[in-house]
Amino acid sequence: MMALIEANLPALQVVLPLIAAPICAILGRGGRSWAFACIVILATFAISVALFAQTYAGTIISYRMGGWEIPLGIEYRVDRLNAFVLLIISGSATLVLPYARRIVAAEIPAERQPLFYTAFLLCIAGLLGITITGDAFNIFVFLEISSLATYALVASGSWVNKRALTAAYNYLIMGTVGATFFVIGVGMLYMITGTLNLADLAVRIADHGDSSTLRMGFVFILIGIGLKLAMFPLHLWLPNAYAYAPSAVTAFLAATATKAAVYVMLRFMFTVFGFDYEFQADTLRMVVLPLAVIAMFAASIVAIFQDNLKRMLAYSSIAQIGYILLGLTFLTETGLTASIVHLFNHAVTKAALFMVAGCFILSAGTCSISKLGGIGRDMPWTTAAFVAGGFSLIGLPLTVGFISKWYLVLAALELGWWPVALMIMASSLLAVIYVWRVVEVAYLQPAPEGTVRKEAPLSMLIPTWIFVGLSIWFGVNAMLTSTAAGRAASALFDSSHILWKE
Amino acid sequence: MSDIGIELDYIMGRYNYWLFCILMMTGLYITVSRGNLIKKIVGLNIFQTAVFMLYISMGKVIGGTAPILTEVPETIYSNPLPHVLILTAIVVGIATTAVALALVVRIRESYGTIEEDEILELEHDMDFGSGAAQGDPVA
Amino acid sequence: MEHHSILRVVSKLLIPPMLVYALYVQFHGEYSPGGGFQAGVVFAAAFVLYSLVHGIDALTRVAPPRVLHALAGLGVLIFAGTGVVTMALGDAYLGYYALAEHPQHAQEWGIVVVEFGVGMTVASVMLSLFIAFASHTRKLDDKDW
Amino acid sequence: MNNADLILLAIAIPALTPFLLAATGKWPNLRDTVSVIASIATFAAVLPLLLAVIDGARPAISLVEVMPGLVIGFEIEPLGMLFATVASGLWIPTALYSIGYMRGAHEKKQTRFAICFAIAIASAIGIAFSGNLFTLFIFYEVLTISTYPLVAHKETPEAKRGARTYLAILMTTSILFLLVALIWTWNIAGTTEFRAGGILDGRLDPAFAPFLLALFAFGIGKAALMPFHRWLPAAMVAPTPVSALLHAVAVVKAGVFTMLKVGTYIFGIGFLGKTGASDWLVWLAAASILIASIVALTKDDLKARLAYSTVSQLSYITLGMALAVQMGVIGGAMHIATHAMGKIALFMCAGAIYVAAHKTKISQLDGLGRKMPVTFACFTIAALSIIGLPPFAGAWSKWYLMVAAADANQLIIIGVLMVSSLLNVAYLLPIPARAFFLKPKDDETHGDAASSRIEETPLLCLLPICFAALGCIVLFFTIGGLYEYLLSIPIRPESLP
Repeated sequence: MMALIEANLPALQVVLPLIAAPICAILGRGGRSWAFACIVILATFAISVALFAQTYAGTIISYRMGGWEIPLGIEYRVDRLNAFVLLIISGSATLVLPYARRIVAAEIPAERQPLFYTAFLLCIAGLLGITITGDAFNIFVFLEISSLATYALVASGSWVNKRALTAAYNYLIMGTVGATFFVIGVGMLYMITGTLNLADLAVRIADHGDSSTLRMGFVFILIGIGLKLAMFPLHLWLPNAYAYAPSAVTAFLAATATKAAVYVMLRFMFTVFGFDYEFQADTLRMVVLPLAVIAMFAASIVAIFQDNLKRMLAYSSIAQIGYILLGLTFLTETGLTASIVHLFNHAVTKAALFMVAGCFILSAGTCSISKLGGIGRDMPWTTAAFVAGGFSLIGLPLTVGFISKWYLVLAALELGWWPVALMIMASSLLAVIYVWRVVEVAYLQPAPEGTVRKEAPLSMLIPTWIFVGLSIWFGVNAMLTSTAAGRAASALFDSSHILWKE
Repeated sequence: MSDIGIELDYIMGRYNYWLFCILMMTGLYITVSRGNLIKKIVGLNIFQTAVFMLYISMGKVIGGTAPILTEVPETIYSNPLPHVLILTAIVVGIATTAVALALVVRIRESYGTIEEDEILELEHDMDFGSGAAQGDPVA
Repeated sequence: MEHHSILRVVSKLLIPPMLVYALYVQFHGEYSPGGGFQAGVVFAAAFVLYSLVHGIDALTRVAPPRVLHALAGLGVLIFAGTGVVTMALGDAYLGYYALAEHPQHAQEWGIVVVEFGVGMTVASVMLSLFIAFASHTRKLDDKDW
Repeated sequence: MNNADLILLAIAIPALTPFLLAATGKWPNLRDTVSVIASIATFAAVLPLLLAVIDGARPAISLVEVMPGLVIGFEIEPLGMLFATVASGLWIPTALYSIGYMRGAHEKKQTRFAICFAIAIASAIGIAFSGNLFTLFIFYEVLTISTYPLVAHKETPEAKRGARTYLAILMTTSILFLLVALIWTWNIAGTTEFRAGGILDGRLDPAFAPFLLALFAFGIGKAALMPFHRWLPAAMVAPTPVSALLHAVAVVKAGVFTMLKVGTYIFGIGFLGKTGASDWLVWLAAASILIASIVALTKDDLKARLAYSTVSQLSYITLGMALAVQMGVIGGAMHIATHAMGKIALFMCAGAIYVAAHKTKISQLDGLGRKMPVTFACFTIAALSIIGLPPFAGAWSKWYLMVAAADANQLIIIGVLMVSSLLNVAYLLPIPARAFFLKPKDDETHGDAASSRIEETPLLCLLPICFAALGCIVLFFTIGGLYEYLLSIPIRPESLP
């Protein structure tokens, strides 16, 4: 039995939450379906850990769906990079679900809760599928599975605020346009190579050489995924979607959805097209680099002026995605390491912060910053979690944010890109401003008249603090994450260089 | 005059791509320019259909028949894979449309309109009208 | 509705062939063009026609939404469950060869079962969608026709 | 217990005290006792280390490897030991004083105050013992964050604004410049360890050295080098014990200490001298000394005047490093100790005046010397020490700095130091002079019934003041030992061929 499970781990990783989703809907009661979802997610997480352990040394697991030969059938392929991303996704889900129980009960009517958890599981299955599959078209299908579930999840915030509906609608339009662009790009690649398997694509593209179709394909994929990962200026869907989605959903999405999209981008850029693809290198440096830098500043500045805490954090996410993209554009191993390690670091940090926002909403009934005066005294643990997460966002030492900044600046300095290094730091100073605005209100401002707020329940506080703890633990001892990210980067780097050698 | 012939050939020989381009741009334009939420969805559908056509025309092998096994060994078949892919994409598209329409229905129920500018106006009022803070739940 | 006899008769004539045709498409999908997606839609279309003529309430009596939701879930489970079964039998996920000794039979069995699940899900999802949207609209009076 | 454990203990005691403080917060007497005991215990842990370092030991311990090759670790050398001794030693009087002050001034949230205070001390000791620049940076930031609530303590709009300036400048400089400098150092040297003779020699292109040094010099905002000195006056909104902590014990000293460390162990004095990378810094520091002194002259607020005095005095230490001679490092290091002693006394006096008479302006002090003779006597002693008159401690550090300037052939700098001393006289001495010799103004300030009750400050405030003033004198006569000790700061690379 164990051997059987072990042999099919990659399939189970996706299938488990996928099968669980309809069961969850059939179970019918909020509590029951929540408990069921929790168990399933725990198992999914265990599978991710197992996959991570198996690939940590460098083995690549290749799993053939339906037993078809590799370039013909769909391949699930796990290497260091996506094992790491799988771990992030399922790990975040494992922590968000226990947290969700109370806040979902407060935000969503009881009869809708089973469907909420169904959508949640579907979303997880989709995200895991995006990450694990080695087939370009399969990525699209899973992308849409997760996106459709996400639209529904975001829209379920409408029981609290009707703006969730328009947010979800806008997200849907932009997300679908993005996904369709992606399919067009994949179609172009298929036209050239006649294959959809990512590894096979890489070889055949290298054989085929550059052409205008290939360039079109690259651009379509870049824009398509750019829409999904909220690359500036394609981010317009994100702030409202994050701000009005139910708090648990926001925490989960912030930790995972954009991360999976970034992973797809990494995969296409460096496994399929390769470092040495000149058109890509030019595009990254001429277009993506400036956009990433603008995102770092523009989004942070907008974040400073937000009154809604969740919206503020959403804008901050756009800025952080700017950092991740910036790391890519360096096209060096250190730069890639920075991006990959920031995937993890930002997931942990942002999840914690959005969870804090959820705790505020549950206890204080609002996450409007101007109404959070003195909340540091009423909800000391929650607010302390915010402060710790905020430090990580700023990039202070002993938090994961620092590790990311370290690698990013190091990568910039290695290339001798002075201004970029200084800009990275300057934009993290903007983070000081928007984090500190909240800190000042929470601790130094008197509470509004007649408010009764009590500390968030333990079921929410513990997951929040686990995320905070992770962001501190991996800030103090970043050996595991930085080595994992470094190895994933060097694997991408090595494989990618062989391909384009004439 | 042979130059023109080549040009014409160039254009006519790729008519499926031109069709795809026109459809895609039409769809995208509708999606972006229309204020009516339903029309946006219509545009989105046209846009997606363009992609379906791109794929399907791509799978066509000149002189090939439908990819169903025949008795004749030297039959040329069209490439069936794009069809299969697009079948999936169509399903995804339907699901997306359904979710979008459902959202529009709910928006209409909550806002009383499906015109984007009117909705934006309402949302602007929610933000800045009568001192309501953004973070507040709206009953 | 009673006096719209043309509609009633036509629909009575059309619905059974539609259902049969759907089943045909469904169960010949492994050899000829067809399969669960198409069959499911045709199958659902028959019910939609029924509802157009007899009203949404009549449809929800025949196919209550709760049942449809369960069927949709069940269809997915059949699909995914087949994969799990093949896995349990020692092949890959959805590796049909484990289902029977003769590879061709194995493939056939696998596809039929999986497509059945697909068809079931598609039909019930289509119907649920129709019901969800249709029940939002105002009821039509007879004189509106 | 070996020395390595003592290092951890010296940091752990103040770092863990906050938990005890939080637990005992409901009983003020118990809490304050905890605070005092912690300060004594910390000093007790530091003292054996001092003796060991004097004997030539270099205790070291590394805690955790954060990233491959990047370690949080401690290693003690003479300079750090000096700073740790100053910080932990002066914590005792400050702790006593703050009890008296906080109660006397009826401040709120005394528990939070004590907690942040202890964390700040812990990070100061962490800075002192840091074995590499990375560790130092971590504690540097902890110090910034932990002192923010202290500055904002009063929670008035004014306090918030001051705290905002404080945080903004310290954060901006440390993240924008210091961190970049740190990563750059790591990039070229492959390490951030403090090593005798520096780690950059032979690795850094001399043409870039001034830029890297600039990143460091401006990055270490706590050294209050102009034009990044604004935070210091802004932080004057804090309660006076905080000012004492900021200006004498922890924050600014951490800044200049880092500056000395960077100069000695990262660049290496030899490297700086050879490349002339620090020449510009000499002039900037000199300008900073003079300008800040002149600005101090214009301030009527007592604490603001002292703040600008600090800005000026800190630049002495930066100057000592920038001169790039051994005597400069010694003079700078000595100034850390002597200035700490003098400035803490001055600030405690300022606080005492506030507690007893609620006066903050210099122009209101007329005649107050007769009511608070001890306070003002101590003030005078400390002021003379800052000015640099014998027999007070400040004289020596200025002397060595002048020697250093002569060593470096910077004769103009000697002139600058002299002019600066005159300016010191001009802005410090009028204060006690007014208090002792002018008649109290009869209108509004002293005429009412309340003022007649003015008497000497609470004993708990007065004792530390006397102690610090006494220290200024004692330090003058024991300076030989300190000089000998500072000679042991390694300047050249240990293993020369």
